[in-house]
Amino acid sequence: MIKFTFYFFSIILIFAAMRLITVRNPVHAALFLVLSFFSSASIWLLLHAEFLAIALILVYVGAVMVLFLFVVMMLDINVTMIRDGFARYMPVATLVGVVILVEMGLVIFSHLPEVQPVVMAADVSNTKMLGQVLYTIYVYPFEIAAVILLVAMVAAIALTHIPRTRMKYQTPSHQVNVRRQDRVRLVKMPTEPKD
Amino acid sequence: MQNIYLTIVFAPLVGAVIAGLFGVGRRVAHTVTIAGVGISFALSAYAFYKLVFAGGEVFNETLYTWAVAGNVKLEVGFLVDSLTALMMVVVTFVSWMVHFYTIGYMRDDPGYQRFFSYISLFTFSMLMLVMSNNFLQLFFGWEAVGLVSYLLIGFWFTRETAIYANLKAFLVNRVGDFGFLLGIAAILMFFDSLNYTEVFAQVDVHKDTTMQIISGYDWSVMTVICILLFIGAMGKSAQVPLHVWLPDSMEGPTPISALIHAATMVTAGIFMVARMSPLFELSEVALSFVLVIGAITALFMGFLGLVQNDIKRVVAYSTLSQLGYMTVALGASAYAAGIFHLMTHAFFKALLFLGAGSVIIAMHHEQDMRKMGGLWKYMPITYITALIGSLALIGFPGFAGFFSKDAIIEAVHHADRAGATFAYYAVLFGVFITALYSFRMFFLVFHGKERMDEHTRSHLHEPSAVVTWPLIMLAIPSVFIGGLTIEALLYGEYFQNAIFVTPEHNFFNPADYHGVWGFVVHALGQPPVWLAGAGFGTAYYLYMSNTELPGRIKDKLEWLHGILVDKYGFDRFNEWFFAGGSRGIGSFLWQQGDAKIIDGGLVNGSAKTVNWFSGVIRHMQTGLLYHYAFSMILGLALLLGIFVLW
Amino acid sequence: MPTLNEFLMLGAILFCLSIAGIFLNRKNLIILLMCIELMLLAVNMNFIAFSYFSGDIAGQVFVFFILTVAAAEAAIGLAILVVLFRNRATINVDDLDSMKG
Amino acid sequence: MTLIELNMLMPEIILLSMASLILIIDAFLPDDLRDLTYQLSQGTLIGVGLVIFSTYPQQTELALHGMFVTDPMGATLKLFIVGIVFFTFLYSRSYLKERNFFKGEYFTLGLFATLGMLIMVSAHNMLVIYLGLELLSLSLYAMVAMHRDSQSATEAAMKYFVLGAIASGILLYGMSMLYGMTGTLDLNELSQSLSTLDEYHTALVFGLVFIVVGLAFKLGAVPFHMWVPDVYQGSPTSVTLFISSAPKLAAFAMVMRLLVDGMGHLHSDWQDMLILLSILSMAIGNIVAISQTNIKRMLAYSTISHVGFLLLGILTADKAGYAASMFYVVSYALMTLGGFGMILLLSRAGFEAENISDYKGLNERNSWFAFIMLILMLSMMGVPPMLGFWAKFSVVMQLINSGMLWLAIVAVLFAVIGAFYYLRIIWMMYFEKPEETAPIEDTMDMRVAVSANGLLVLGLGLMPHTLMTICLSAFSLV
Repeated sequence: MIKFTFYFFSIILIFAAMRLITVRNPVHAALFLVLSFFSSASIWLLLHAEFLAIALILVYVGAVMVLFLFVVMMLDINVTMIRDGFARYMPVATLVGVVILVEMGLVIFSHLPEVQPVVMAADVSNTKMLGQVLYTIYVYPFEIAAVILLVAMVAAIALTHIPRTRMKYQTPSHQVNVRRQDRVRLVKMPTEPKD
Repeated sequence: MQNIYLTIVFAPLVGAVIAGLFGVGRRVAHTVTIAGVGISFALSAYAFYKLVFAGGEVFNETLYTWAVAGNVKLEVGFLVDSLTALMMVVVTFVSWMVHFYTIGYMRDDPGYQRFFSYISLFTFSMLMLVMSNNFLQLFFGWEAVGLVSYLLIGFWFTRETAIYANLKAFLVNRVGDFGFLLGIAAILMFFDSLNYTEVFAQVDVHKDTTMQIISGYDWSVMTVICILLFIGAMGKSAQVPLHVWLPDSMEGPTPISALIHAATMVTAGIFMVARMSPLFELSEVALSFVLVIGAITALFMGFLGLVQNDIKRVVAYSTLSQLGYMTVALGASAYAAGIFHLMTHAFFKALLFLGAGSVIIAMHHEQDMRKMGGLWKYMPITYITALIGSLALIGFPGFAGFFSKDAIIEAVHHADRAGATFAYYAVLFGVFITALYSFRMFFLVFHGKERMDEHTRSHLHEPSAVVTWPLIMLAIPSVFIGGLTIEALLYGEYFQNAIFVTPEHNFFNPADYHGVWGFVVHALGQPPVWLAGAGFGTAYYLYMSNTELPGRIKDKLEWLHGILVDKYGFDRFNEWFFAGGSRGIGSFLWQQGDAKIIDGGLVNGSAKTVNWFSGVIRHMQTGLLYHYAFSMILGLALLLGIFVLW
Repeated sequence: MPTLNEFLMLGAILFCLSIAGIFLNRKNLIILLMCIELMLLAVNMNFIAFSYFSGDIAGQVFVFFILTVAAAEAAIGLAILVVLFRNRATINVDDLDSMKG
Repeated sequence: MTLIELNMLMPEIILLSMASLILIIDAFLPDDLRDLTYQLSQGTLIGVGLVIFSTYPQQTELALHGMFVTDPMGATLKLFIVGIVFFTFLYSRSYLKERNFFKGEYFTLGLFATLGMLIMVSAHNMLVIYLGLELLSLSLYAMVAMHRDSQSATEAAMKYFVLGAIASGILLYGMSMLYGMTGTLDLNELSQSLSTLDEYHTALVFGLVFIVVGLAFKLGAVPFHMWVPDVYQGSPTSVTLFISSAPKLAAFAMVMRLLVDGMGHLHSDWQDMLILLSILSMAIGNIVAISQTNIKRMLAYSTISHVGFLLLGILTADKAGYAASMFYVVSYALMTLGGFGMILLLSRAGFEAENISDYKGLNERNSWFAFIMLILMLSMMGVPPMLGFWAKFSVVMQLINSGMLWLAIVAVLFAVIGAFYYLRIIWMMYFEKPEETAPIEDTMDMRVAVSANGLLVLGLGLMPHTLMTICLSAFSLV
């Protein structure tokens, strides 16, 4: 039964991933990515990684993918031109993908040790376990991750924020205090000769 | 003495720095550099005197330890023995003369100060090279002279395809340097030291050591080292096939040609091999290699000199050919003779170059000999000195070149080493060719019809004293230096401590020497002198009488001309066989061998390959993101394939 | 229960699909960014599988941090994308070739 | 977490606190007081440098559950990183000002990137290495794109970002394999565990390949080098300067931590991979540099070839070789700092001295700068007595010592070919007529810094044992 569930979600996951790289509309691609996140979250549940499965949905589907969709909508890209020459590169891409896959598969299926899963007691909470190590053993990485998020924030603002100075707004006091010679210049022009 | 040696080396550097970096005026620039090199020369002469005549000690000390890597010390130090002292005097003297001469030659050039700075810098590098007591410093000097010369060639270079032209000259020199560097690396590997004395002290240990470069084949270590070092010498001393850069370098200003490409830098290779004589003596194979390369250069570069019309190129090819002679001497274990010829050649070749430069100034920078002629009456000093230079070059009895060249030919004659017979005939016939091209040039330039245009003719005059004075100063040793020094250098004990020759290889036996006159008299009965005479005669016939006579006679005595021609059928044969034949060989070699195969095929070929390759890889850098990603992924797939699955 | 190899193979397939996607996608940078997310998903799959089969929590911790970093990365990537779009009015991968050679 | 552990982390803590503080201060500064941000940043760097110096460790010590390590190598690298970033900021100031681009974010992001580098240098756990790397990379992506109006800068940022993300993905995949095989992220435990797993050698090498690819990307080794030329060319020169210098030291540390500390047991495997990468890098870098016309691009290819040399020392897999590589990477950073510093110096508002032809006749325009550039070029070329010569010399010596003579020969051959394009610049400076005649606008600090940089390269070349001793003692070889 677990095996069936695994294959069921795996097939959905692979299908979603394949569609992700072949669809022409970025909105559809984003939705397929969401689908693949959902199915992997399900597989993670099989692996007793409940916290991460939920986090994946919340963080990825809830935040990151929304950001993606937001940018897709904002940029308003012409969808029709997006797949030119697709068929031409397909064979090469397939070839390279398959070659690496075969290389990886050979190692995975013939050179790895046989292991049986370590079964946890049913009452052990995955979230609790994570929480226990995260703030003790892994406090240093945790701090670094915090800095990374800070940098991401600073960078995103620095890159996309348009400062006020570029906006046009009025300053009434300047308007009131303006003098004639600041605004009007009298120019004396010679008369044009007739020709 | 240490301070004196330091001053000798650094005086030119100080001059170069002042003239080059401080933006001084012209007068200051030439004053400081001339003073610097002058001090250097005076002290070199003093050191030479101390060492040779006053029984001074050989100086061999490390002055500064740069770094210690493992058990190898990288040091700066001087080794001043008789060989070094001789080189120091020659280098500083010629350089000094060239400095004076430059005042006149570069008078109108905007890069005046810079030029002085460079030639002083060059002198410094060359002194570092010859005075070194270790391989590292030798390599430093080696690269430094190469660098300065490379930059100086470009002083006036016309650059349409600058990158490509440079690339070519650059690659040729790199081949040589690469060999040299590998040679030094091999020495370091086997001897674990870079110091000359330490290396030479251990040569016997490695006499029979072998190494495997390609597995299964044993190579004698000494042979590998010597051939690698000699490849370096081939690059610097322009031996076939690494000679192509030297004629091209004639594009530079003439003082540079005289200093670098005639008298000093190109002799670095010869000097190096002589300095390494304890190593070379142990490898018969390497010496044969040296001998054959030298012989090929001596003969075939002479041929090329026959078909050149640019006055400087003739001198350039003559330099190549003479360098071949020196190399032949080295290959015949007659290192002393090689150095002896190096010295005499430095004087008369600098003289010839400066003479050529003087002509070029007078002709308003016209270098084509076909547009000259009859200059002797306009510029007598240049004429006389050029005559002296030419006589010295062809080996006219009594002149400097005579002694050195004759000694080399004799030594080769008596050598019994693979290739010696070939080398002997090559250098012998080379004498004829030398005389032929030297006097071809001489007659075309100074005698015969005045072929220049009227405007140039009306302005012809001897250049100023700063030009003629060095000519005279160089002409004096060109005549006398050979006779004065032959006894000490070849038969005496002068090089006893500096050059090592295995007794059975040694040809110069003091017992065979019966004074200068004895040497001259002996030589008069030998082929070289007569071959030189024949060359002179052929040149005279071809470029003096044959061009003059037919023209005059043809008009008045048409019939007599025919008879004369028939009557002198021998001359016709002579012309056809000797002159025509060698000219034919010359142009054949020039067009087919040199221009097409070596220059076109090998050198341009590799330059083109690098260029082409560069272009191809550039195209792989398409600027497209997915290609970049693809390259990474391909790299990943390859690494996986090679290292995981293989 | 599926074996470890099966989970790893699933990760490998996702990894290769993302690689193929990066190469295949020549018109839209956003899909390229999504492919990168897919690649990280493949890695996460590996880590969680290993973590489960060895009974060690460290792999899950690593995934936790990868998720965090990936979110930050997505934010910066999209920011760069927006700046690029403002400059060029296109996010076509083919147009990004002003520098080459 | 004990107080002693906090003490060991002091440089990072100070840097982080100051960077955050500067971020806040900068947000409230009016534009005409922006110099304060710069001064605070420089002050921070000096302070951090002093702290690193005063807490210089004598032996290896671990902290924070083995995630953080201090050792002489790390401290030395950190000192150089901080010093080089200091110089980078110094060079960048007037460049940024002239382009109306003098923003606080450049300095704060620079400080965060520096923090990332320090974390990488001290990391002793794969997770921490990854996080440090990401902190550095994300800051760098943003810095490249900071010049928002420049088409080439944004293009470069996009390329850098996408390729960098792929590379992290690959690196992570490798880490996941190693984690799976050994069940640990800690480098010490990894190293112990690897020696017991010889029967699964293939699977370990499989993970290793991915790790090496990730490292090679960061260093810019062929065939993972494609980003280097474009990013160097496209970024604002001050950012190029930043990317090309200090992060290479951090990348070197990362290689040392992962390959040597963590996977020393597999050295015969990574040795072969590095040989391949190194030869390709030296070949492609040197050959393609010949046909470049943009000097930033040319220096990018030159960097690629230097990376090839840098790998030579590491792949000998012995301590003397690592010391030689460390010497190389420090020398490289100093030379490249000077090289890009010179480009910054010659550039001015509205004019980037980016083309090689802009260097024509530099000697006539200003012979002192031409002289400094000459030193730098000769050093990159590897001409004695410059620093670059000793760098090349020491790695080649180590190669010969460990019996890889043929590789040493290949290396020398490419060094010799590579000399050509540096000579071309020398040629341009001394033998061509200047095309650009406008006077060089420079500020006093810039002039002094560039001169000091150039003379340092010459001076360290004359006294190489100083730097060499530092590098040797970092591996406790003295």
